[in-house]
Amino acid sequence: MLRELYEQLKGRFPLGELSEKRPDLAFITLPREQLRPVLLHLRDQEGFTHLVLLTAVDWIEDDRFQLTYLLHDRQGARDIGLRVMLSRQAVIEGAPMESIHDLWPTAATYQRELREMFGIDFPDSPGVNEDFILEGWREIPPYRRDFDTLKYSNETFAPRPGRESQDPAQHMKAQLYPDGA
Amino acid sequence: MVSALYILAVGLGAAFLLGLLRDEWRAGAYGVSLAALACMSLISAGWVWVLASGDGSAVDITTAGTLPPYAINLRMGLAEAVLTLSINLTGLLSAVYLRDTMFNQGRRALAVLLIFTMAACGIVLTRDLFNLFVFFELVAIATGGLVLLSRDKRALAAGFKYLVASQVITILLLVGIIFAYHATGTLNIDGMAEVSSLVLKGGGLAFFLMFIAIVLDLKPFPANGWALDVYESAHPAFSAMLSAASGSAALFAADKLLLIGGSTWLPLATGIGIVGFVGANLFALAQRNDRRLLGYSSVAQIGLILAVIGQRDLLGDRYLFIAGGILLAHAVAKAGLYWLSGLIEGRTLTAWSALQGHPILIFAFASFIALLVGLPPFPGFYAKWELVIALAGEGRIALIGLILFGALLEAGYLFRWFGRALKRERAPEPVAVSSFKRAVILTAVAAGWGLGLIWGALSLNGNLLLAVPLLFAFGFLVLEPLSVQIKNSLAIAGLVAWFVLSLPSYDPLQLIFAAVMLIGGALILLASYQTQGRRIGFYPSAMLMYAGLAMLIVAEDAFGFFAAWESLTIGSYFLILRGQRSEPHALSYMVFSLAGAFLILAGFALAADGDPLFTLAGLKQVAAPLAPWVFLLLAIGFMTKTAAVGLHIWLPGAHAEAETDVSPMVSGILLKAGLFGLFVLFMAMGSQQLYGVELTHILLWIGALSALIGNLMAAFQEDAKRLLAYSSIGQMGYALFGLAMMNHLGWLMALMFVINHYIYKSMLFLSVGGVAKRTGTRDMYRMGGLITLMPLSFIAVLIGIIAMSGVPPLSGFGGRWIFYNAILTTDSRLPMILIFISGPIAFLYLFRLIHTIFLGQLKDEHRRIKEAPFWLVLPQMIFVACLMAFALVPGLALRRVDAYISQFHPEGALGWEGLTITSAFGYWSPISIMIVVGVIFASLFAWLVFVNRKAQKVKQFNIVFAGERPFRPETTHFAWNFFAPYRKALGFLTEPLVERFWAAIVDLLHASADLLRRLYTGNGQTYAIQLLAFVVVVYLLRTGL
Amino acid sequence: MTQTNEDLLDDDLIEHAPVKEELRRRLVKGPDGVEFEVEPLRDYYCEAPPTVMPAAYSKIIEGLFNWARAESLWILGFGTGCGAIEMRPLMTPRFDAYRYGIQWRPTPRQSNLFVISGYLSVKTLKRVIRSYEQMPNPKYVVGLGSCTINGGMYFDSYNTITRLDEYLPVDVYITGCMPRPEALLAGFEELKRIVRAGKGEGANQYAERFDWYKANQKRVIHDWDMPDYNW
Amino acid sequence: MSFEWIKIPYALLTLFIVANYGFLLTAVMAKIAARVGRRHGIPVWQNYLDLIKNYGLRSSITHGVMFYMGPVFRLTGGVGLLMFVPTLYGTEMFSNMSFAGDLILALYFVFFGSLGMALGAGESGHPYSAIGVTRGLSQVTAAELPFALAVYAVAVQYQTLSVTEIVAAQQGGILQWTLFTNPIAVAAAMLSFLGTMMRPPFDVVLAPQEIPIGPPTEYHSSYLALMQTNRAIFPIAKIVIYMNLFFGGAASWPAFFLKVFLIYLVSVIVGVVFPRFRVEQSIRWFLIWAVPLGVIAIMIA
Repeated sequence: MLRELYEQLKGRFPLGELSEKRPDLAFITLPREQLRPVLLHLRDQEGFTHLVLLTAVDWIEDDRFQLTYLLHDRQGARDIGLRVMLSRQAVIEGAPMESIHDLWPTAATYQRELREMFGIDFPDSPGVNEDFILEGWREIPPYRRDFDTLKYSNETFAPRPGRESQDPAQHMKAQLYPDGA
Repeated sequence: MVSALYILAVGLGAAFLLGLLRDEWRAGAYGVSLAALACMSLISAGWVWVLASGDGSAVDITTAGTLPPYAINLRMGLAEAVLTLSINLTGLLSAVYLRDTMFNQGRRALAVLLIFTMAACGIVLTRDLFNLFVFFELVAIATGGLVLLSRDKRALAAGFKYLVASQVITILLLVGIIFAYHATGTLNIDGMAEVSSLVLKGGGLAFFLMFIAIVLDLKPFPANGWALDVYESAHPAFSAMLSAASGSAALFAADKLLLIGGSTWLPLATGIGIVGFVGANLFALAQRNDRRLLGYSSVAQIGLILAVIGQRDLLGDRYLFIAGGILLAHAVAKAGLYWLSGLIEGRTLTAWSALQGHPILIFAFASFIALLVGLPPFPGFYAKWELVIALAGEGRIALIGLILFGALLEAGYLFRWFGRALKRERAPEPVAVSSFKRAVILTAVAAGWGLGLIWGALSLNGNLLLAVPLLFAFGFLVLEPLSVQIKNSLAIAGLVAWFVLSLPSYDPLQLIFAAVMLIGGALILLASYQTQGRRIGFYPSAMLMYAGLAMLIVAEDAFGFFAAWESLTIGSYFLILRGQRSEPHALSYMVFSLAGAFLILAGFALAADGDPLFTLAGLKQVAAPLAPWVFLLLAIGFMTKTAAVGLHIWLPGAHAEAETDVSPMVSGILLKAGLFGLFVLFMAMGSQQLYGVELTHILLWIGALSALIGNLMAAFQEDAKRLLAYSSIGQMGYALFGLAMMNHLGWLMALMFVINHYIYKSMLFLSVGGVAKRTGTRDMYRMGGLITLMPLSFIAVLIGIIAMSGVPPLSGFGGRWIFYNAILTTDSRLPMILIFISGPIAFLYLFRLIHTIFLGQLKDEHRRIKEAPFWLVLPQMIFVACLMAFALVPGLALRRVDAYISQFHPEGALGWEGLTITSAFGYWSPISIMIVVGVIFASLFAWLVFVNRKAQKVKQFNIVFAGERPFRPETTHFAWNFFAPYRKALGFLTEPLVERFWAAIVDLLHASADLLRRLYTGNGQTYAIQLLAFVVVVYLLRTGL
Repeated sequence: MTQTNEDLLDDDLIEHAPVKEELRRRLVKGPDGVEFEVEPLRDYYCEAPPTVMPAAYSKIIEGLFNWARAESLWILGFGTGCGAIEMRPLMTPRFDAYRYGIQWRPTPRQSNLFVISGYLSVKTLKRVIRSYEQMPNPKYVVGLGSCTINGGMYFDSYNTITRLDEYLPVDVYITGCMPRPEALLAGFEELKRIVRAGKGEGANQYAERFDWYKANQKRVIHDWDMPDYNW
Repeated sequence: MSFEWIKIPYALLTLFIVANYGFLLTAVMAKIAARVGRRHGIPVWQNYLDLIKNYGLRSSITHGVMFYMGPVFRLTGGVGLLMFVPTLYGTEMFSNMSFAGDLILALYFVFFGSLGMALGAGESGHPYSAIGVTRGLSQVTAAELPFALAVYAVAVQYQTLSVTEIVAAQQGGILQWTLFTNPIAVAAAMLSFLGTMMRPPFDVVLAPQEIPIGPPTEYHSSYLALMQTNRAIFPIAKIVIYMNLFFGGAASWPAFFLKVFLIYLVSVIVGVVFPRFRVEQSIRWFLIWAVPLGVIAIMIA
């Protein structure tokens, strides 16, 4: 079902690969400059009227940020995710990303979050520079994988001595089967 | 005595002499003309003096040495003398005014002016028909010449149209004279009158032609487009002459002619006149050009006088007094206004705003308008009073209605004009500086006031200008150059002195009203000390209002009452107009008040049955079929002042936009005049029934509705002063309700409201005014948190709202207690429910008032505000003291009134034994309540302060805010749309239905005026056809009748 | 005890958290046309520091008061984390905390018990501190769940505090993730014992060590945008 | 009727009895409401504990003079109302300060406390206080109306405004009560009673979920203690009026306790069954259901 759509889209737009997760859920990787036309097409022609979420993944190993735009088609009961890869280095150096708040106003909130948590800038998005969840944050954005939260927590939050952390599976095994059966 | 013939001779001679002079000798020519005009005026003045003092009698002057009918004869009687004097003076003053123009135009123009004046005098003097025709021709030709004096290019066209029209007129006149001569064989008017049956034979075509010619010369509505063009485009000085001099002359001619026609032709004159009066005034509503507006007004006034001439038969020996009063007032005012318009560059009504900053010219403007409208103390007022009374005596109700309606229209556009001139942004062009012209205008003002004095003396009802309160008020006109402090002290002293002097003569009811109005007025005037400079115009207006109030209370006859009513209306109008944005509100106040006043006039006239000296006590004797109508007219008239619902739309704006110390005057005091009127009315007439409906029952409903709507509207206001204003409507509704209950306690409650409302509303207006002064806004949501900065104002408002809400222990509760006791004996229970509803609604707006101003969050820009000025706070504190005193011992004020009311309603008096006041149903002990509440309050307060002695004083943002902190005071102060849920539930009741109703009426009038005035195309041929059509229509109507 | 240098703290503030626009000094023009300066932090907020409030003069009265305080625990209705869900059953017929004199109040002014229900993010901590400071003395804090004790499962979060008593004086901790309503009731009973014994002096402790607490708070809350004590 | 000094200790005694009864009664009512929800509810002495606790709070703040005045106004309103109405019929001892005024005094004095309270709440500067007040005032305009009409009907019925005389007229058997002689007026008044007791469905003024408890948001410690005291006294003072007007008054303390309890119970029972109205809904409700009853009552009176 979604493959058909993919083929159809591919006829119009240069797209990347398709990754089907379920019959009604698939992800398409596509070049950044194709994002807006494809979104528009999906929204206006294919019935994907709902922006479910906009999120990012930090592929630190590949030096990439992956932006995922997840759309939902209510009539067809199907979801499609668009993946856009950004150069991580460029983003850190301040390269901007195009905002889609004019297509879905809710996108502004997601973009504000991404700006705060990953440092991906959407300069046109309204209120993107305001504090979203963090207030007075001074470090690098906390969702970047090069940010060490444990270290940060230990330095900042005065951990109570004597706390032990265990792997839950191991711990429960030891608790339930003390004799090691 | 110099023969009247010399008036004509001098004019003619001087005109000839001018022809002999050299062109260059302009000063000389001008001097000769002035001398001639002065000489003519002196001769007339001499005759006036002789005839008025009673030393001589009317004189017939025969020319050619033979008696009429063999020669032309002239007559100089009192009327002729006065009219020629007025004509000659107009000529003389216009000549002075025209000095520069005349110097340019030279001797020929002067000669034409002289001829014009002479001919107009001739029309007045001659008793010969053909001679009359000749003078008319002379006037017409001179007019045509004079019109050309204007620099206006349209003047040429206008002059031509005028000549066309006057040719038609003269032909009609000439044919008529020929027929008449043929029928009677004489040209002498008196001779013809003796044989009038001959003229009137055969449908009276001969007389009709003569009559219609004269009427046409009066520029009757609607066949007068040509004349309006002349008024609009001619030089203003000439328009003055045309309106004042030639209009007067032609009217007198019509009067003379009607001697021939006899009483059968009088209704026609009345008809044409009244149609002209109403129609021209209606058309004038849509005018934007000042001179054209004055032209319409002239047409209207002349129409009115023609109507009066038509009523000559029933006016008897007061005919000259009435017609003359209106005519002279019109002449002086119109000439003055035209002269005044010459000083002003622009031709729109708003261009008169150039007058701002010239108090003397504004005074002149105001005087002329008052003269025109017929307000006291000018002749038109006396004349209108006697006219309406006489008409009512004969049962000519429709005519009264039309006259009053027309007068209201006229007042409407004149005061609208005045308001614009005073309040609109000042026009850029300055007022022309010419001492000559100003002197002429001031002469006219003096003449107007002089006429007022004379007519007062001639009036049957006593001279208003000699009444001490009015004299005192007008005295402030002279004192204007003094500083505010001196004038204010004088005003206060005057009010107090008048109260003290009149004290012995007041009965308890009058005493209460006098105390509220005079002593109360003096108290409010304390607040006026805070203004600086000279405050020009304030004191004459304020004192005029107080004078009216003072006279109203003690008035015993209807005339005195009505005169006082109009005086206080005018005074308060000028007071209200002083506010910054009050122009439209002052106008609607004036229109409503005048409409009310006219209803009162009509009511009195109906009741008086032709007796101009009718006393108020006489209202008791009015008999059945008439009595309810009189009652209705008077009640509606008085209710315009108390702003009962339906008639209330003027109040909120007027009270809110007035100056700080004026608002309490017009709210706390002025509204009580209406209540006083209702008291007088109810005491005299009791309850009346119309078509089986108890009228007081309707008033009950109106009172209850006013209480409800007033309170409800108040709750939704954002403007503090508007809130108070609407609350006044509600409070007056309570009072009206009390009065209309027609029982002892109801009346007592109304009185209680008189006192209470005066105290707390004055106090609230002063404190809110002080706050508005300090904060620079009246919007409550822009204020907030002022309690620590303006503590005294806060205390005043606090006490005020507790008192007004009716919560014990303050005095408002007394009113409610009496109210409850009063309604227990009445059967009208349904309207009472409305009162019950409106009671708690008062809490809404009262809380809003104090909360949004003084409590809540203080704004950035108000952090350095100081307490209101001392002179604003002082009266407030006095009011607080009064309120407490009145709360403790209401008996001081009410006990005697209680006894007094027993005359009218013996049942239900209160008992005043000891500290407790008892009624038939319950009891009430103000002092005990105060003590009990006070003791509880004080001990609890002491306890709380003791246990909380270590409390930390925090600042305005130290509030719990759901873990957040407030952002800015503006976003934290809850004030805008304060009662949103209430609006959701009951907002439909606040639809401005009444406003829409009145707006629709005004729109209708304007639209019809706008549509109909297209009749005047500006085309000379059309005008000629209209003229002929008018003649034919009148003829058909006449023969058809 | 307090290692934090007052001056250093202020410098930190200035460097990292520019004063919010609405709190900046501003020039305003009064209605009379005179311009003057408004300093919001000074003009709109009370700057007085908290003081230690002594007990009642007489021991008997203080005893009476303590008994009343213990039997009349008014909880501020502020659920800071997921633990708030465990508070709701307390109002139901099954647990009915009202019979122990416990009730919920919607305003800190009328509450004397603050239940920190579960994890506490830095952002919430700011609001918690403000609300706590607005409660009248004496006031009690109950830490609910492991998160308030040592961070619990959020021990390594960049945004969740690991130890409540660094920032507020805590009277009772209730362990568990989540503690059941019964545990809460047991915790409240424990708190009552403490209060009745006159040991519920957290508020005074807070006032005494105010500088220390404030320094700790400001170490994690970088944009403290109020006067130090929120009355 | 006039003042004697002995009235002061008598009045204080009345006040003492009523205040204590009020504390217990409100607790019992809370318990009853809890029992409807199958809870145990608060102990009956809980009100005393809360009161002592509030006096025992050590710190307090003040927003200004009116902030002090608010609770004082409030409690003065409650105590004053109690004082102005005779508590027990036929005893000089418990007729209080009723010599100062009649029924009308009581009727208007009802507002004294709430208005004063509104002012105090206003000075705290808290927007929720003002919102609460606007809701309360808006609701009161419609809710008090049927009562006012009923009072009028009763006053006309007995041709007096004196509470004592109205009670006297109802003596001699239960059928003499206004409840039976003028049932429509009583019905109107009782609907109004529901609206003024600050219980569901008419408690949006306090609305704990939307605006933290409305006007008293900023009040705490001894301020709150004063208001709690009023909360015990004021409803009883109001119920005394209802009892005297419609239910034959009370000649002895046991009868007083019983009648007050039962009348109070009406609002509680209604309260536990119905959810909350918004302000404009309750205004409409009163105008549609209660006011017409009142109108009928005065038309047939």
